[in-house]
Amino acid sequence: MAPALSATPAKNGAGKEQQFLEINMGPQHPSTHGVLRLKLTLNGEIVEDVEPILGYLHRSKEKLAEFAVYLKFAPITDRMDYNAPGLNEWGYILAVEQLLDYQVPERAEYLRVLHGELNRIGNHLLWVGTMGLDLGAISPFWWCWRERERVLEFLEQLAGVRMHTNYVRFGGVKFDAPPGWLKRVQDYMAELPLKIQELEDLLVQNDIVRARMIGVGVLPKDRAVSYGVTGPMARASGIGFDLRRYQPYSVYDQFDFDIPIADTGDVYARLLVRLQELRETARIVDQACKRIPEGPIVDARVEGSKQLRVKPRKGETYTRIESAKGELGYYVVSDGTMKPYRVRIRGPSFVNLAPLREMCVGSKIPDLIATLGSIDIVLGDVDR
Amino acid sequence: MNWLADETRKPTDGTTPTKPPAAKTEGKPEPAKQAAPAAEPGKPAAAAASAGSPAAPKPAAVPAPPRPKTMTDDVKALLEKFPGAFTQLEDTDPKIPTLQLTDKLLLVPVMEFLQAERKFEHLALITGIDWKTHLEAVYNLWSYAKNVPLEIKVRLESKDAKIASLTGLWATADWHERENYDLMGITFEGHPNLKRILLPDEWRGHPLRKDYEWKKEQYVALDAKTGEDHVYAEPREGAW
Amino acid sequence: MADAPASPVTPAATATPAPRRARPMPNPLTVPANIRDPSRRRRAPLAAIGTGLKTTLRVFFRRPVTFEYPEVRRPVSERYRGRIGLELDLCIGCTLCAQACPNGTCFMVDQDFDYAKSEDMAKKFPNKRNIFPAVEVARCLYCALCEEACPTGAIHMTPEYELSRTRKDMVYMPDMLQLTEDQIDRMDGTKVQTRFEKGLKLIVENDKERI
Amino acid sequence: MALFDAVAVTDSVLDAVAGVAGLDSPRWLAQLLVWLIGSVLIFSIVLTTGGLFTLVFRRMFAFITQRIGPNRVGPFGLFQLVADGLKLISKEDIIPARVDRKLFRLAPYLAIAPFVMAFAPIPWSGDLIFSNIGAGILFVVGISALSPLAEITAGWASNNKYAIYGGVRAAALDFSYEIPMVLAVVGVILLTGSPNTNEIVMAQRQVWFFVPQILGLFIFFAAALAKAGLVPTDLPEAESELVAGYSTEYSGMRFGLFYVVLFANILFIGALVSTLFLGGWLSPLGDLHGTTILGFGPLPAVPVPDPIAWILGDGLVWFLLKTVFVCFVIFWLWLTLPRVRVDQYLNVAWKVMFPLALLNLVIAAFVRWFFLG
Repeated sequence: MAPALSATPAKNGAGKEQQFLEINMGPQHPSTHGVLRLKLTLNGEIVEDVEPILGYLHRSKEKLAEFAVYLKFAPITDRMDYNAPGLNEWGYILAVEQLLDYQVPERAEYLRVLHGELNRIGNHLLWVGTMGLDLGAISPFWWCWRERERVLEFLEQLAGVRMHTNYVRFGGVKFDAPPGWLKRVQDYMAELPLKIQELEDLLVQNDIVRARMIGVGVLPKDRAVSYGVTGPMARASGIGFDLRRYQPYSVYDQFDFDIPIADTGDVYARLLVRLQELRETARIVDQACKRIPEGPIVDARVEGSKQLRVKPRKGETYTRIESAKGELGYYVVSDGTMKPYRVRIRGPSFVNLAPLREMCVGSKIPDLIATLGSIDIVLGDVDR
Repeated sequence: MNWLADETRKPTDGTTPTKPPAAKTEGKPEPAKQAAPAAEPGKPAAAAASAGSPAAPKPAAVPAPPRPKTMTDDVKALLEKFPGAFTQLEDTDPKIPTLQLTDKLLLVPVMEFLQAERKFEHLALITGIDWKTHLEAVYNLWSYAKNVPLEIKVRLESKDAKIASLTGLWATADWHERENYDLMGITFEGHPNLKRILLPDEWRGHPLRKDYEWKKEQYVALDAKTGEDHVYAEPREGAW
Repeated sequence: MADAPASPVTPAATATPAPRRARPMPNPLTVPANIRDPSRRRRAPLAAIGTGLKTTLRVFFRRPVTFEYPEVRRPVSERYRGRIGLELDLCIGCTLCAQACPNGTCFMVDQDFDYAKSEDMAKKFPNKRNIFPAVEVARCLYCALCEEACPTGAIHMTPEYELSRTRKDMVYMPDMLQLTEDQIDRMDGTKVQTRFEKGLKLIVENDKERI
Repeated sequence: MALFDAVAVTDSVLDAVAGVAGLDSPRWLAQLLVWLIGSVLIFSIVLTTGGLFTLVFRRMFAFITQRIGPNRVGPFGLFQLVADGLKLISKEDIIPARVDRKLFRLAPYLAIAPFVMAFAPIPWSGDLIFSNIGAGILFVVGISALSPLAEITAGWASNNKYAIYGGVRAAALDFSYEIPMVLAVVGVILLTGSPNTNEIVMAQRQVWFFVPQILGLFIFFAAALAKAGLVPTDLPEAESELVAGYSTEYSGMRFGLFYVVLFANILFIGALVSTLFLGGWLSPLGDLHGTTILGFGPLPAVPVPDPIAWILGDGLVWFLLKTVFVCFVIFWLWLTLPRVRVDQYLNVAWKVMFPLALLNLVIAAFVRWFFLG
C-alpha cells in the first residue's frame, strides 16, 4: 500500500490546492551540528518554511550558576560553546573581575590571549572541516582535524586537558607556560598558513564550491544589524565590528591585526572571512609568543585555593568578549555574597541562528544545509 | 553544608539568604552526615579555611564608596527628550551608563528615539532579573557609530510581568523576548508568536524565577503520532 | 565624530601602556570591505578543480600522522588531568574537595575499609572523623577544582585516562582511588566488585539531595 | 585472432565424456552449461571486485587524509572485506513496518541485475569475451538505463521522506544524463563503423579513441558518474542532506548489496571507459606474439618469448591496467570534490552537456571523413 505523506495543503500562486511536504530535519540529523530540530515545509526541493525548534540540549546553565560559588560555574561555562571552550571561560571570569578589584598581571593577560586565540583557531579549523562535509567534500575535514589536533596538544601541555581547560582564574591564570612551549607554538604559527593555503586550494576557488556557496543564504547588512548578528557572520555581511579592536579588552590593544570584512553576506563570504581570520589569529598568537613579559601569573591576593572564596562587591556588570562565534556577553548580578545572584549569558550562536528562516526560505535543501553550516552554531551555545 | 557562604547562620543585611540554593547545598556533599554531628561542619570549615572568613562575626560592613554615574551626551539627550521618565542609576561595569525607566509605557518611543536619532543600532541583550519583590527587564544597547554602550532598566510586577515588545524595532528581540518569556515569565505584548523557545510548551513554571521549585521533576515524552513533546509529572515509558 | 573608544575594560589595563590605536575607530557600518568582490571568477573554469586534485595527490604521498593506539601510545603532558587519585595518608577529612566539586561527584565516605595511618602520618595529618572522599568517575568533570581546594594535596589528578569500565563500576571508593588502573585490573575481581557496589549504593541513597 | 569458442570446446568435451558411455551429448546442453558457468563466473567476479574496491577506497581515503587505513583484519587489512561482509550478513535485516514489502525486497536485486548483464559484451582480452553480441555497446547502454529503476523503487518502497527524495533525485539525474552518454557512445561508434565492442577495440589499433574523442571521454565520464551516483554527483545518497538517500531504511546485507553495487558500478565505468576510449586490451606495444626484438649492435635479434608476449602484448593485463587507472581517477575525484546541487547539475546536463555531445559528433564525423577516409 502506498506510504502516507503528511502534507499540509496550502494555496499556491494559481489558487490551486498546493501540497507541501513536512519533514522534521533533526534533532538527530547528520548536518544539524548538534541536536537542533528544523521543522521544514518543502515544496519539492524548495524550502517553503523553516522553523528551528530548540531546547533539546537546554541544561539551564543560568540556573546552575545560582547554586554554586563563583569559580564553580567556570568549568560549566566550558561546556557551552564546546568548539572553543577557553573563550567562554574567559568571558565569565572577565565579567566577574569587573566586580572584583584584582590586578591581572601582564604575563597572565598574555597567557589568556594565547589560550583564547588557540581556542579560536581550533574552532575555525573545525568549522572549515564541517563546512566541507556539509557540501560533501570528505577529505578537508580530516586535514582540519589534523591541524586541530596540534592545537589541542598545545592546550593539553598548557592547561592539562585538551578541550575543557578550566584554565582562566580570577586575577590571572592557573598555570604558567611550560618550558619550550612558547617556542613550539611560535614555530607552529609559521607552519599554519601553509596548511590553510592547502585547504583554500581545495575549497575556495573550486567551481562546484563557488556554485554551491555564492549567492546562497544571503543576509544583507541592515537585516544583519537588526538581527543583532555578531562575529564572523556579521563581518561577512559588511558590519566591520570586532570587539577586540573596537572595545579592546585584556591586552588586545597591543597587537596589530586587521579585521576581514566582506560585503556580499553569503556563505562564500563567511568562508573567506573565517579563513582570513584564521591567518589573523595566527598573527596574534605569533606576536603574543614574541612579546610575552616575565612575571607572576596570578594576583597575589587570590593565590591557590583562595580562588574558591572570592566575594565580589554588590553590583551588576555586562561584559562582552569576541568569542569564536561572535559577541559572547555575561550579565552578572552579584548581591555581595559568595554566589552569583543572577548570570545571564548572551550566546552568540543563539542570536546568529535567528535569521536562518529569512536566509533559507525559497532556497533548496542543499542550500539550507550550507547556510546552517555557515552560521557555525553549536547547540550547547544555543540552548545553554 | 555550605561553609563557604557562612551567611546561612546569620542573615546579612538586606536580602534574606536565597532559600532554595542554601537548602539545596545543605545535603549536597555530606552523605556522611551520621558521622559528623550538625555543629561539627562549622568547626573544620573555620579550621580549614585558613585565611578565609574568620570565625568571629565580621566587622561592621563599611558602606561601599558611591559608584560613578557617567553623564554621556546620549543620557543628556534622553533626559531632555523624556523629562522625568528616567532616574539615573550607578553605572553597570564597565562604564555602561544605566537609566531606570519609571514609566513602562514609554519603552517603545524611548527605544525608537535611541535607535533612530542616537544611532544605537545593536540590541545586545534583554535580561530578566527576579529580585523576589519585583521583576526587572534590562535592555543593553550598543551604538556601532559612536562605539558606546547604554543600558535601560524597567521594573515589572512579579505577578503579571507585562511590557511592550521591541520586535518592531529589532528582529533580534523576537528570540530574546521568547527566551525571557520562557525562563523568566515576562510576557511581551505585541510579540508575533510569544511561546516557549527552549522548554516544551506544556512546561509548568518559569525556571529562572527564584520561587521556582526545581526539586519537583517534570518528565517530557514525545508523542509518536503528532511528534509533539508532552510534559508529565511522573515518569512514563519513553519519558526522560 | 565618534568620541574616543570607551576606556579599556579591566582595571589592569590602566597599568598597561595607553592603547596605541588612539585615533577613533571608523564606523563599522560604513567601513569598506577588505575582501574584494569574492564572486569575481579568478580562475578558468575547472582549473581550480585541477589544483584541488593536485593538492590531494600531494597529500596522498605523505606519511600518515595517525598511530595504532593500543600498541603505540602518545605520551601525555606532565600536567595531564586524568582520573582523580588520593593519598590516604595525607587526607585529613576536611571535606574541602567535596564542597569544591561543581557537580557533586566527589563526596565524603566514612572509612569502612581496613586502613590505619602510620604513626607519624596520624600525628601530622590527623583524620579525626575518619572520612575520605570517594569519586564517581563517570560524572566527574576533570576540572581539578578539588585538587586546588585540598590543603594537604591528598587528592590530585593522575595521568590515567583509560577508565572504561561497566556503568555501575564507575564509583571509586577511597582505597580504590589510591591505586592506578592497572593495579586495579590486577586485583582479584570479587574484591573490586564489592568496593564498587558499596559506592553505587551510596550514590543511589544520596542522589536526591545532590544536583 | 580466432575467437575462443567456448561453446565448441565444451561441446567437444561433453562428446568425449558422453562418448565413453556411447552417447552423443546435444549441443544445446553445452550451450546451457557455458551460460550457467559464465554467468556465475561474471557474477562472482563483479561482486568480489566490488567488495575489493571498498577496501581499495578505504585505503586510498586513509592515505589522502594521512591515516593508516584498515590493517587490523588479515595482512594489510585484506580480510577487511570478509569482515565487513560477515558483519553485514550477521546484522539484523530490519524491514520497517509500514513498508511496501515486495518492492522493498526487490530493489537491491534490481540494482545488481543491470551491471552483471552489462558486463557480458565487455571484451576482457582478444578472445576472452563472455558473449560477443553484435550490437555490444548499444546493449550495454540500453541495460545501464535500467540502473535508476532500483534507486526509485528503493526510495518509494521505504516509505521514508528522505528516501523518496533520494529516489526522485536519482531518476532526474539518470534520465537527463542518458542522452549525453548515448551521444558520446555514438561518437565512438561513428569512428569504428560498428557497435560491436570487439571491433571498437580493434579499430583503436592506430590511435586510441580518447585522442580524437577527448570531448566525448569527458562527457561520457561525467554522465556515467551522474548515473552511478558517484561524487561529485552522489545526490541519490547524499549523506549530509538526505541522511542516506534511498538506502535510509535498509540495513544488514540488503544495504550491503547497495554498497557493493556502488563499487561494482565503478568497476563497470572503468571497464567501459577503457574499452571505448583507451583501447581495451590493446597494448601500446602492439601484438608481441611472434615478433622479435631488433638486435642492437652486439645484441642478436631475439624472438619475444611467449610469457613476455602474454604480459606486454595485447591481452588481459593491459585491459585490467586501464580499468584500474580509471577507477583510481574515480576514487581520486570522490575524495576531492564536493557535491553539486541537483538543479544546477540538471541545467548543466541540458544546457552544456547536450550541445557539447552534438559538437562531439561533428568532430567524430570530421575525423572519420578526413583521416579514416
